[in-house]
Formats: sequence, C-alpha cells, structure tokens
Amino acid sequence: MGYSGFRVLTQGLTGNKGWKPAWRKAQPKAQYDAIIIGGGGHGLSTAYYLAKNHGMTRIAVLEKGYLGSGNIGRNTTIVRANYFLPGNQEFYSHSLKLWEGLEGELNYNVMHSQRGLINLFHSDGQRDAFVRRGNAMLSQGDDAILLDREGVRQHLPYLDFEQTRFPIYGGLYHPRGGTARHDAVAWGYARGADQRGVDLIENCEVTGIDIQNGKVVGVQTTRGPIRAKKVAMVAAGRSGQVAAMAGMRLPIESHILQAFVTEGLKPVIDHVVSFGMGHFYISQSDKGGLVFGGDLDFYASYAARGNLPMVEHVMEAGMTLMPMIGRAKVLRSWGGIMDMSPDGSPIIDKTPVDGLFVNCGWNYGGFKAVPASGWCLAHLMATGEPHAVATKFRLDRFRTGRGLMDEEGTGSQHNLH
Amino acid sequence: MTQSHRIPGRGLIDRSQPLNFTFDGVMYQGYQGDTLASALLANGVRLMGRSFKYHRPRGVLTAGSEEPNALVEVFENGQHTPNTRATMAELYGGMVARSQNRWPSLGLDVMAVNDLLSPFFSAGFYYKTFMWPRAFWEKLYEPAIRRAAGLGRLDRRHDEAAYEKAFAHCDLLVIGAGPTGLMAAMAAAQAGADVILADEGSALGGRILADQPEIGDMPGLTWLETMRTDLAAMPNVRIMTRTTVTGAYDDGTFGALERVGLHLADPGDLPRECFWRIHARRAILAAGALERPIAHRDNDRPGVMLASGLRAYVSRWGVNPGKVVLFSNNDSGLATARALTGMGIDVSYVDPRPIPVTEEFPVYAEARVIATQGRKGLKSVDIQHRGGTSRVEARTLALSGGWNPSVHLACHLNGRPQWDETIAAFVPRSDMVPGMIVAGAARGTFSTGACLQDGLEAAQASLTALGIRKKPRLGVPVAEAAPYRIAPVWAVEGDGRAWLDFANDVTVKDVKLSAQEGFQSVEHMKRYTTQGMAPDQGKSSNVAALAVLADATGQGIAATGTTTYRPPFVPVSIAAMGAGGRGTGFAPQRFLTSDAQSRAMGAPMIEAGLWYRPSYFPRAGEKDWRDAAEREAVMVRGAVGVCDVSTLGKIDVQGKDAGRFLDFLYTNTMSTLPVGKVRYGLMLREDGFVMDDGTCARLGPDHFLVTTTTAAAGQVMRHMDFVQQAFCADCDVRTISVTEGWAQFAIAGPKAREVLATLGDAPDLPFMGCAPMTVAGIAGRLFRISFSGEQGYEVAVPTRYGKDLFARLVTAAESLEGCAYGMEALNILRVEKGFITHAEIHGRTTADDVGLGKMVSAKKDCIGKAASQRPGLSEDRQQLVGLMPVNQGETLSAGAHLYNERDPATRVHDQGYVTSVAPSPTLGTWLGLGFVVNGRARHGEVIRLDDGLRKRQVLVEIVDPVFFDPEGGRMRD
Amino acid sequence: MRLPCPCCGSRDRREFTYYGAAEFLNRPAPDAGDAAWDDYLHNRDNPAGETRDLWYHDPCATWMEVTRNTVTHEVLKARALAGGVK
Amino acid sequence: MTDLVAEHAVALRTTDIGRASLTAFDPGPVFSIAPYPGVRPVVNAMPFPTPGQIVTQGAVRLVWAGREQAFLIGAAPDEGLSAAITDQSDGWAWFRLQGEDATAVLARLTPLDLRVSAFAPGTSARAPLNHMQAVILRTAADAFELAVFRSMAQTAQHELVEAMTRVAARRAR
Ligand SMILES: Cc1cc2nc3c(=O)[nH]c(=O)nc-3n(C[C@H](O)[C@H](O)[C@H](O)COP(=O)(O)OP(=O)(O)OC[C@H]3O[C@@H](n4cnc5c(N)ncnc54)[C@H](O)[C@@H]3O)c2cc1C
Ligand SMILES: NC(=O)c1ccc[n+]([C@@H]2O[C@H](COP(=O)([O-])OP(=O)(O)OC[C@H]3O[C@@H](n4cnc5c(N)ncnc54)[C@H](O)[C@@H]3O)[C@@H](O)[C@H]2O)c1
Ligand SMILES: Cc1cc2nc3c(=O)[nH]c(=O)nc-3n(C[C@H](O)[C@H](O)[C@H](O)COP(=O)(O)O)c2cc1C
Ligand SMILES: [Zn+2]
Repeated sequence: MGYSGFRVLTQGLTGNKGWKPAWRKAQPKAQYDAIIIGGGGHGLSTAYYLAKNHGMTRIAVLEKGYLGSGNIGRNTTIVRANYFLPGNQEFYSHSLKLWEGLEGELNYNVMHSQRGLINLFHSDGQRDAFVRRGNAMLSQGDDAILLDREGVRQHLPYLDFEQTRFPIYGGLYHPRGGTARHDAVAWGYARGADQRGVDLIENCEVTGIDIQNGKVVGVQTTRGPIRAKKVAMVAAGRSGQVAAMAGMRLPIESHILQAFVTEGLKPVIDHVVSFGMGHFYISQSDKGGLVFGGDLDFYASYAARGNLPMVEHVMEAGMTLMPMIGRAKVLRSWGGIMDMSPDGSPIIDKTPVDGLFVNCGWNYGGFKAVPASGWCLAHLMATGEPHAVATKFRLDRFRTGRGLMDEEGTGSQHNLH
Repeated sequence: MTQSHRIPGRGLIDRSQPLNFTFDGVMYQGYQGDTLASALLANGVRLMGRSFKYHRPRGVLTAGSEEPNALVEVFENGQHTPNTRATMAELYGGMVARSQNRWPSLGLDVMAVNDLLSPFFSAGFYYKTFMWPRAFWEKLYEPAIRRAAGLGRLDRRHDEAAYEKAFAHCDLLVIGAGPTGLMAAMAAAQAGADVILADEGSALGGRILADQPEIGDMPGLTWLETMRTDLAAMPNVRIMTRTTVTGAYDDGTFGALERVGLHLADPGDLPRECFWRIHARRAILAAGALERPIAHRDNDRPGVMLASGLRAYVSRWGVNPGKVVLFSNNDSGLATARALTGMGIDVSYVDPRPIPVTEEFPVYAEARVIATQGRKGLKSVDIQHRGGTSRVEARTLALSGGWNPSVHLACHLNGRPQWDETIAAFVPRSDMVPGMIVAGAARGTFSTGACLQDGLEAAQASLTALGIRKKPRLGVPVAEAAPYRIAPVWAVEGDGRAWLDFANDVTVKDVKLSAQEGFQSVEHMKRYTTQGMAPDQGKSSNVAALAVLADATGQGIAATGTTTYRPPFVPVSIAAMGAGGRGTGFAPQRFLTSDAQSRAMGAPMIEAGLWYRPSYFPRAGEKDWRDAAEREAVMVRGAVGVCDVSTLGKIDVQGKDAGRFLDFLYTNTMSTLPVGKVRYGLMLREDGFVMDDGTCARLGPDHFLVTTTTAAAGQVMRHMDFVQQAFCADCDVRTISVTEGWAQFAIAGPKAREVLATLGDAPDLPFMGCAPMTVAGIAGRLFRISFSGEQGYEVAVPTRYGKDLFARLVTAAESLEGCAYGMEALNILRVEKGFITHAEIHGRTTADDVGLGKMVSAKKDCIGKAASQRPGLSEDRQQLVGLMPVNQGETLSAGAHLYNERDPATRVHDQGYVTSVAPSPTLGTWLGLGFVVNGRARHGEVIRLDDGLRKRQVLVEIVDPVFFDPEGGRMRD
Repeated sequence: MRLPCPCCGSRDRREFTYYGAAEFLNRPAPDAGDAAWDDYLHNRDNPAGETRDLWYHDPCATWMEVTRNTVTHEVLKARALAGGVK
Repeated sequence: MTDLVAEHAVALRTTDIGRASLTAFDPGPVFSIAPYPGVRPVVNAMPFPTPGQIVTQGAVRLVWAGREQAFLIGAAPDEGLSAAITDQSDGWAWFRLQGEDATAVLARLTPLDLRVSAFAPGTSARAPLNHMQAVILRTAADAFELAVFRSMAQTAQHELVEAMTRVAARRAR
C-alpha cells in the first residue's frame, strides 16, 4: 500500500487498522533465478534493482537473522561522495545521486538529510590532501568547498578553536553530504523488493554453496536446500565465511567498529563533523541523540561488540574537539562486523565459480554505497558485465596491483583503512 | 518552604540540615539525604517533566537510575547539565534545577498538541510521510522534527569542569551492595580476597534502605550498619559508593562511573565524575531487580509510580504520598501495601488475582485499574472489579507488575537471558560473562533470606575459583523467606492509550501496530516503535513490551526473546569517559630543546608527529610567513642557516648481523657502507609501496644509526622489531630508539663550515661522511648530509646540551648573515631540490613513482620487493615531476589536479595532481612537485594546473623535479 | 580485553598494537610467484572462532602470536615470535 | 670557548600535593644493554635481570627495561659485553613519586596492576603512563620512579600533578 501524508491522516482517523505488513513473510521455494545471501542494505538493494531494473522476479534474499540485523542497522549513517581515487569517485557519486531520489523511488521516507559534511584538517599537509580530494570531487561533478579556520567557525562555532591539541586549520565542506535513517533504508528497499515479487526470507542461514562443474547450482540453508543458477554473496562482515563455503579465500579480515549514541538533546549539531586527527565523526539524529564513532577496535572479531580502549579514545577525541558535548551522556554503544579489505575499497565482481558473485569489502563506508552497490551488482548479475561506475571493484586487483584504491594510503594491512 | 508532604519523623534524612533549592525558579526546602525527586515530592510537587513525543505531563516513576520521566536540567556555576535524573541527583544547598523539553513552561507546554494529534503519530508514521516535496525535508520537515524531538538542551559552552579516569584491580568485584552483595563482599574479604564493592547508590544497602526488613533478628538498618563498619575497616576491601558499574568487557574488565563531586554544593577540586576501569579476576553481579509497571489506560500521569519506588520514598525519605491505590499482580506488591499501611499510609489494593480479602486495607481482588484522571497530577483511579467499576480518589497510584532481575551486565558479552515462567521474568544463565556469578535478586532470588544465602554461596564459589582456601567466618543471618508468586498481567485491555515505554512514549497500540505491519521480531519492534531506545533503555518497559508483542504474534515470550543488552548500564557522560582528552590532553606534547628560544624569537609553532616545530622566525618588517621563509631560504643559500632536526626518528642498530639486517629492511644495500659514511635509504612496506626514507650512518663495523621521518618514527621502530623478531630472530642484531637522546641541528649553507668552526675542531668530512666530534667540549656526532642542497652538516649532542647548542648556533649564524630557519624555509629548500617528504610518499607511491626505482637492489631480497614487482606497480603510473608556471608570477597550489591544456577538469581527463609547492626566492618563481601519468617522459610539456576549490588555473611546464643545482655540486663542495 | 605478554604477563589491550593474521609469518620466497604473494599479503581464512594473530606489546617491544577466539574474544595462549634472553 | 651547558627537561623540583610528592630527578648515567641472542651477560658484576627484576649493587642498578633489554643506572657498563649498548642518559625524564597516595595517583594514569601482590617493591615494569610509554620502578610500597621520553616530560609532569590534585581533593573530604 502506498504511503503518504494523506494515508497517515485517514489511517489515523480510522484507528490505524488498515496498515498492511511492510513486506510478506515469504517461505523459501525450491528454486529461484537468483539468490542473494544477506539481507543487509546491499543485499536488499541488489534484489530491488534486479527486479526493478532488470525485470527479474524469481529472486530470494536469504537472511540468517532479521532483515537489517547487520551493519545496515548499526552504522553512523554518513552519506557522502567525497572520494578521490578513480573507481571510488564515480561509484560514490552515482550512489549519492540515487540517494537524492530515494524517497520518491521507494515511497519510503529514509530521511536522507543533506545537512552538509565538514572534514576538518589540522596541518598544511592535511589541508593539501583535502584539497586534492576536494578537487577530485569537483572533477567528478560533486560539490566541495574549502573552508579556512574562520569559515569553519561560522559553521561550527562550538568547536574548541583555542586549546585543542590539534588546532583547526580549516575544513573541506561537502554540502550534499549528510545522513539518512539506517533502518529505513533497509525497510524501504525490503518493501520495494517485496512489492516487486522478491521473496525476503528471514531466519534462513546459508550453510553451504552447491557447485557442480565449476558452476553454482544452489545453496544449503537452515531451512533446506534452494536451487539457483545465480547466487550473490552479500554478507558484509561474514563474507569470508560465506565465501569459504565456495572454497574461496577472500582478501577480507573482519573487524569490529563501535558506535555510540547519547540521550536525546535539542538540536545542537547541525552538520556531520569529522575530525581528521582523532578519528572521530559525529552527527545528531533527528530524534536528538548524538551519533558518533571513531576507529576500529583494530583486532579481528566477529563479536559485534568492542572494548574500552577505543571507547575512551573516541570520547577523548570528542572532548578535545568539541568540549561542549562533555555533558551529553552516552546511552548505548554497539559494534558491527566490518569487512575490511586490503586497500579499504570494495569488491563487486564475479568469482571463479560460474554464476557466483561477490560483493564485499565495504569497510566502514558501505552505508552510503547501498543504492549504487545494489544497482551495480544487479547489473553485473543480469548482464554479466560490470556497470560503468563499478569497473574497478575487481577481486584480482590485489594480485596484479592494478587499480588499487587505497584512500588512506596505509597499504595492505586490513585494519588500517 | 513547607515540605507539605513530609511524614514527621520518618526517613533516613538529616532534619538538622535543611537545604534550600529551586526548581523552575521556585524555592523549596529539603533535607540532607534527599534526592531532588524526594525533596520535590516532599514539597507536594508531582509534575517534574514532559514526555518525549506527546509532551504529556509526567512525574517520577522510580527511585533509581532507571527513571524514565523525571529528567531535569541541573545548573552548576551557571552551566547546565541536561537529562539529569532527579532520582539520582542528591540534594545540596543551593541546587538549581529546571524542567526540560517544554515550552514555554512545564505547566503550559504548547507542544502538548502532539498529544491531541497522537492518532497520526503512531509508530513509524514518519517513514510514511514528509516525502513531498523533496526539498522540504531539509528546510521544513526535518528542522521541525528535530526541534520537537530531543530532551534537554546541551549547554553550548565548553565543558570546563574537572573529570577523572582511574584504574583499579581486584580479585573480586561485587556489583551491588544490597543484602546479596554485602554478604558476598564480607565473605570474600574474610577469606582474604581483594574485594571491590561497588554500588551506584549514595549509601550501601540496596533494598534494605527502602524495605527495612529484619535481618539476623535485628532491624535491617542495624545489620547494614554493622556490615558497613566492618567492611570499611578491612584493608583488603575497597568500598565504592555512588559508583555504577556501566559495562562488562572482555577478560574481567569493567567500566564504572563514580559520581564524585556531584552531590556537593562546593566540590572544590573534586572532579564531577570519575570513570573507572576495573580489572577483576572474578565478579559477582548482585545488582538486584527492577520493578516493572503495568500498562493500562493513562498509566503515565504525575502521581503514578512503581510500588517499590513509593516504598522507598515513604520509608527512606519520609514522603507522604497521600491516598494511594496500589495495583499489583504479585506478592511483593501486596507486601508493600502492608508495609505502607504499617507506616500509616492510606492504601487501597488492587490485584487481578483471586486473593483473599483479609487485610487491614481495602482489597480489590480479581480487579484491575482501567483508567486514571488528573492531567497534571493524579486525582482518581478507575478500578474494574467483580462488583463493577469504581472511581477511587487517589493522589498516588503505585504499580507493581513484577520484578525483572538486573541481568544487564551479565549480557554485555553477547549472552542471552532465559525466560523463567515461575517469576515471569528473564534470568541470566551462568558464566555469560566468564568469571561472573549472578546472585540474589539479579538472578531471580527474591526473598531477603535467600539473597543472603546466595551472596554467601557466590562468594564461596568465587573463592574456590580464585584458589583461595581460607574460609569466611560469617554465617547466613535469618531473614524473611516468603515465596514470590505472580500472575503476569502486562497490559490491561481497554480503550485509550496505555503506556509501556514512558521515556519514548510507546504505547500498547504502537507495539500492536508494529506487529500488524510485519515488524514482528523483537528487534524490529524495538526499532519500529523505538521502545527501549530511550535513556532508560527500556529498563521498566522491555519485558512488558515484548510480552505484548508475543501476544500479538502468538509466538510466546520465551521464543520472542529480549533485545540485546549493551553498555552502558546507565548513560555516561562523554566527559567522564573522555576525561583527560580536553584541550591539549588528547595526546602528549613533545618539546624540542630549542622550543623556548624559537617561541621567544616569535616563531609560530606547528605540530608534527606530536612535536612542535617552528614554522618561521619573523623579523621586523616582514609582513607574513612568506617574507620570513623566503628570507630564511635566501640566507641559507647565500650564507648559512640552522634548523632543529631532532624530531627525526633515530634508531641505533648494532650487532655483527646489523648490515645484513638493514639490507633486508632497505631497498638498497647498507652492508657495503664503509664506516664513517652515510647513505640515503628507502624502505618499502611488504606490499611494495614506499614506507619511509631516511639516512643510514655506519658508526662502526657493527654499529649503524638510521634516521626516519618524524611522523613515521614509531611505525618504523615497530616494523623493525617485527622483521627482526619474525624473520631474523637468530641474528646478532639489536635495535633501540635513540631519538630522545640526541639533539640534532642542521647547519646549511656556504658558511656552514664557519659556523661549525665556532664549536671546536670539526673533522673534515666528505659529503655523506660522519664522525665523532667534540662539540664545545661535549662528545657529539657530526654528519655531512643535506636536505637543503647546500653544503650541510648535522651536528648532534646529548639532548641536555641542545638548548645551549641551538642558542650558540643561532648566534654564530646570525653573525655570518645567516639565521635560524623553520619548516617553511625547509620546505622551500627541499622543493627546490626535489627532495621528497610524506607529501610525496603518501602510502600510494612506489620507489619508481618517486624516481628512485634504481634504489631497489636487484641483487638481494628486501621487504616489499616481491610485491613491488606486481604489474600494476609499474604500468602507466603517475610519476614524480617538477612543475613550473609558464608565466613566472603565477602561484601554484598543492592539491590541485593536472589536466592537458584543452581538456575539461573532469575525472576522465585527470593527468595527476600537485603534492607540494613553494615560492622559490632563488629561482624567482613558484615551484611544484606532483605526479603526472608517465610524467618522466613528458618533461617540457605544458599542462594545466586546476585548483577548482580555489578557482585557480595555471599553465605549468612539466620539468625535472630537481629545480636547483641538479648536479648537486653545492652539497658536495 | 587483556592479552598475556610473554615478557610482562597479563596486560590491558590498550598496551598492544595489532598487526594481522599469523600468516604474516609465512613469508613466501621472493620468487614464489604472484599467487603466493597475493595469498600472503591479502587473502585470509578470517575464521569465526579460533584464530592466531600477531600483536606487539608496545611497552616492552615484544612481538607475539596470540591464539584466541574471534567470536568470544577468549584468549587461549600467546608465544613470543623470538626466543632468547628475556 | 666554554663548554655547552646542560639543562634538564624540567626543573629538578619537588611538588607536594596532599599525601603525594613528585620530584623530577637526574638518575645519573643510564645505559641500555641488549644482549645478543642466546647470551646472558653479567653486567658490572650483576646478573642480567629477568623480566621485572631490578638488580642492585651499591648505588648502581641494573633494571629490566623491556624485551631482552636492561637499563644500567648509575654507572657506565664494563667493556667487552656481548650486547648492544646505547647511552640513554639523555633520552628520558625521571620522576620520583612517593607518599601514602602515590599508588592512588599512579592508578589514575597507568593500567598496570599496582597492588603490591602484583607489582612488588624492588621490581620494574614497562607500561603506559596515560598516552606515554614509561619505565616504572617500584622502589617501595609507596614510592615509584618513572621515566618517560624526555620530550614528553612536561606532559608527564602536568598529568601527574593533575592526578595528585584530584587525589588530594578526595583526601580533603
Ligand atoms: C559502527 C559502524 C559505523 C558505520 N558508519 C558508516 C557510515 O557512517 N557511512 C557509511 O557509508 N558506512 C558506514 N558503515 C559501514 C556500513 O554499515 C556497511 O559497510 C554496510 O552496511 C555493509 O553492507 P550491508 O548493509 O549489506 O551489510 P549487513 O547489513 O551487515 O548485511 C549483511 C547481511 O548478511 C547476513 N548474513 C551473513 N552471513 C549469512 C549467511 N550465511 N546466510 C544468510 N545471511 C547471512 C547478515 O546477517 C547480514 O544481515 C558503518 C558500519 C558500522 C558497523
Ligand atoms: N519480595 C520481592 O518480590 C522482592 C523482589 C526483588 C527484590 N526484593 C528484595 O530486594 C533485596 C534484593 O537483594 P539484592 O542484594 O539482590 O539486591 P538489592 O536490590 O538490594 O541491591 C542491589 C544493589 O545493586 C546496586 N546496583 C544495581 N546495578 C548496579 C550497577 N550496575 N553498578 C553498581 N551498583 C548497582 C543497586 O543500587 C542496589 O543498591 C532483598 O532484600 C529482596 O528481598 C524483594
Ligand atoms: C544511527 C543510529 C542511531 C541509534 N540511536 C539509538 C537510540 O537513540 N537509542 C538506542 O537505544 N539505540 C540506538 N541505536 C542503537 C541500536 O539500539 C542498536 O544498538 C544497534 O542498531 C545495533 O544493534 P544491537 O545492539 O541490537 O546489536 C542507534 C543506532 C544507530 C545506527
Ligand atoms: Zn611486554
């Protein structure tokens, strides 16, 4: 059923009795044309665009928990197109454009809010690196503005400009950057996919991938075997384990990233702010909580929870940068399982197994990628060719060294991106 | 200040210490021992806040940290703290508190229209609307939503207050000091264990303070006092009151928040809060249980509170609640009704169970509360009973829907509690946190007698695990051991809205709608309705909400399960967990021995690798950095300059295998370096990209000294340790950082030797030579190396002499028309020479990219060599070039991209980018370094520098990166 | 989280730097070929369960291989990469 | 030409706050001794220390200071040791922290278990002092010697004084 303000009114007047489930509780069928392993943002958007852009209907998304239980439901929701290396540039630019039409596309308010992102820099060297980035953004047709210290002060008067350990030299302002409501993105795509006939099957863990003569023929699940000639592994932090079912070793190490939210506050932080020296980024959710995070815990883990050293480091970074938040109280912390790749950039590719596709390596940047990732993986699955904005996300780039996209410049150590 | 609702003589408050305070500008009086909540109640104030979404008038629901309603702003020194729980704020004289999330006042809040619009504000409504027109979201809808949402206001000033962090270690951490925790702590302490007993209350005792049961044939308070004094006297016990254990982490690590100065009118130097990191070999969770309300129509009015909270307000704080209706489905509620009656309170008791009506107070059995009246304060309660429906006047409605064990901390390591039908609650399984035993009410043991027993047993088990054989002396005192019976009632059927989650305004209808719309997993329900996501994290609502969900889906409570419990147990201020980070405390500051003099000379200091380095040394008449830096560069090229280079990492490498070891680390060969010589070295990461560069000096046959860049010093040291321990464990080689032990200064320029001569007899070194030197009487080292392209030396002395040496060098240089030079001049000089820094070796460049491909020795293996031979690291690379404006006067800028002259500035046409620029006084033009696709083959080509951010376009010629003295004659002279 | 340094004993995680899987110890021969080097540098078993990985105790400069569980964070054992006098 | 004048990283002063006392001091010569693999040298007639050990001979101490490394404090090492030796006398700033509350003060800054049962008087440890690396010697139950990188001396001093202030404020209650 369509959503609109009018519907909300009429339903409100009739006791909200008429709302229908946002998606069906589908039961697994014996066979599909395509199976997507993983009901996160990328899996759901892939299914959606397979149906919408490529007219496929017999599609299943298999999710081991509840839809959106993975990183899509636990990220700090920053949406931006501020990459500077070819491959990433065109892809995230495309993604941001899809975001800009997403509410209309999905008839779901994902609360995409282009409130502006400011990346702060604290030395001439950092400034030069951000200028390079900003110019790359412009060359891609995206927006970037260089702010000096006073320019930053106009936007963010509450920062500590006097005493902070790493003085603020300026910032790179990306007005179209912002946030979106994480869960709504998952639910919006789920509802859209469901309306186009996709079966969303929850509590269905894939336990094996069936391969015959180098071709994928189906999967084993906790709810029985399911056949399909095309299978995509879209399991984010669990990619390594799923790929192992197909005998593959991926260039992925799974790490924890924690995030934090404070008690609700009246509006106080209007932008997304990112602190270059302290690995700290923050925005305020529409509910009023300050949502923020920092670096990985830095050790391989599937626990989806972290430890105090990084918690404290993040809080200390917040205190040196914007000491006004000192009296905001953290009400919850959590963690997600990050699929860290050796160059910090993703993989959307075929695999050596015919009909088996892989989408992983999103590190901590895959939320903003959700629309384009689904768009491009669907394209690859349907046409056999990489989409024009995702030609560089190759699995073999590490072996060949061609087209590495190491935005951090930290090299092939998974946890440093 | 009447304290109109205080019961004479009752309560653990000190009536000899009256305290004045204000709430919303009105002056009241309370007593030492009060909380803000108890003091307000004692003054007859029930309205303390407004609800989150509907702005419903709300009063206090609980007497603890789980309070969902009574959140206020408290002012200290004019700076306010939002979302302070009135139930936890201990009263002090002069306290200033104010209600929040209302406008213009608590009594009249215009946002309360939301309450009337509630049919349209059902769960998740915002996902379905506000989509059109698109542009209205950021401009109209979102700002409006943001203003309406949120609770308190954050003070926009910096938080300047003091906070603290500390570590503690113990054998046994006991969390909670109720009967269970007290027994456990005493028993373990008697056996000799190091015990920390932490309780978030201001006093030990837990429920004893409110329930005041008999323990060991004496009043519970007397028993408590004995325990307290005995524990306080034991050297192996640390009592931490006002300390909430906020999180359980791996391997016995706990976070805990101590409220240190918050309860004092004048805390002096005390921090507001201290965040503890406690490491405990074992832990006992004796955190008690939290009572839960029952959902029924309008169960959220000021005057509605939990029965346990009411009991505490009456007995601990002497609050007179007026006429009470107590609605309970379990024996503890009934016990509370009896206790209240015993204290002279007028109680009517409502219970859905068919209980006998043989009490001293009116009992409505098989009855339920179905509605309430009184918008800003409860007036009456509608009770449906066997005989029909009665409206009963009441000032307080107490609810007891049963008890939820405080399992939170036990679940922080991903453990899931289990449903226990007999107490209708979730209980922990054992060892959900390795090493932690859950005891007492926290595991569903509800009688005081059983709790005492459980505490002792938990201690005994912990002692065994600790390997402590000594036995505790104490036995279990006798105490009440009544059974606990409950007939679950989660929500009373009926029209209207019945609140589950007070803090986020989630009603029974919302949960049902969630199920109707397919959000049926408990996690989906939570997220769709926001139930349990408020500051109280659903402490009093989660179980009822999932029970309502289980009912709607037919799944049953056990199968529905709980959501995930996560730290912190109570909200913790960012300032406490980030204590020490404020201002410069975020990272250590490193100061050069020349620091004071540089600052005295007016140099602005910039930070690099935690060090502070002088940017330039301004002289009279110089209008900006450029004037100064260019003058300094000119002086270096024309006379002499001195510069503190002590920040470079210095690593001492010794052993007979040192040369071989360095050959493996560096791309080039160091083992062939003669003693007394220095060689430039390049180090790769194992993935084939450049890690760092520096020099390597051979001080003796088995003794090298290598330098690293300032920023990479730590990384290189760790890398060397790895390579040595992982691959060269048997080699005779030892490395140690000597960065801090030497102050080192560059002396550069044609008059460098003259400056050197002022320090004593300098050895006559060839270019790239090194030797010991007595520097003004002190044993030092001399290196003939140059980062400026001039004749250059670096002279090193033990750090303690650095300050004096710098002063002397500056004097000597100045007397020879030279100067001290800073980072800006250093940059000019090195750009003129095409020397690279981390602007060029930024982690994505190969040796060949920066023109040093030949330095990768073909004769030997080294770290990174194999991977550097990947095809992608040599094909079509962007290579280091020099860039010179075609029109001399034009300014270059770093970060600009490069395009062929007629191509648009779009990605597909990108040819490269600029990494470093400098105005060259020597060559009279700006110079740039950058990377261009196949750049080395394109010298002489004109290309466009495009800095769109700065709206700058400059035609530049691609040239060799060495702009000045390409033969290097000046350095060698 | 705590880790047992073979030199210093049990210490808080904040004292350590993590590097990666213990595979980093199995450095291929220089001419082992691109597949071997690719595997060494990039590809990982990345187990959900018991794993071995490399940590550095910054205070004392010991590199060690830790056997631990990536799901529970339980630390099973640790050994110094290099022996010798401690 | 006069000889260069030495200056300490921070003034060699004592600061008393509450029941803790902080003194910046000069320990005299400090040499790092790192024996080559498989060797266990005797240094100035003292056995090479095991982790955490402090070997004392008169005014000279041989202090375990890291993996396969010790600091010889108070004297220069004898010739001919099969070990890598560097002069570390200038690399570190040294503080003595003592008094009834010394342990409480240190517990604000180091994650090290400071209970006497875990860190006995007469032993050494390498551990962080807040964000700095430190060498920590426990000379008595209530006395420590701390060494941090010389360039960080001011930060260390500032943070120790801050911790002393907070601990003293609690005492005052
Ligand atoms: C704390 C945090 C902050 C972040 N911040 C940002 C940010 O600000 N901006 C940004 O762009 N990105 C951010 N990210 C990254 C982003 O969230 C992820 O990159 C992205 O969500 C990953 O893609 P996904 O949504 O498909 O993953 P997920 O939501 O994790 O989806 C993968 C799904 O696969 C399922 N699955 C796994 N194995 C199996 C199996 N065997 N069978 C069936 N199903 C299986 C999982 O249960 C899961 O639901 C952040 C991540 C975290 C954790
Ligand atoms: N009759 C009933 O149905 C019923 C139900 C529940 C409790 N009780 C009574 O309550 C008492 C329970 O004894 P108990 O000792 O198990 O619990 P308790 O409630 O007496 O004490 C628990 C203590 O733990 C503290 N605490 C909770 N979480 C904490 C944290 N994270 N950090 C620090 N402190 C924390 C609380 O402040 C409290 O003081 C008994 O007397 C029992 O009879 C009775
Ligand atoms: C952007 C964002 C905002 C959040 N805001 C809240 C919040 O206000 N209250 C809350 O309890 N949790 C909040 N959470 C955290 C979730 O409750 C939850 O912890 C997270 O989705 C991870 O799921 P898990 O804890 O169930 O594993 C938020 C999460 C995200 C990603
Ligand atoms: Zn160690």
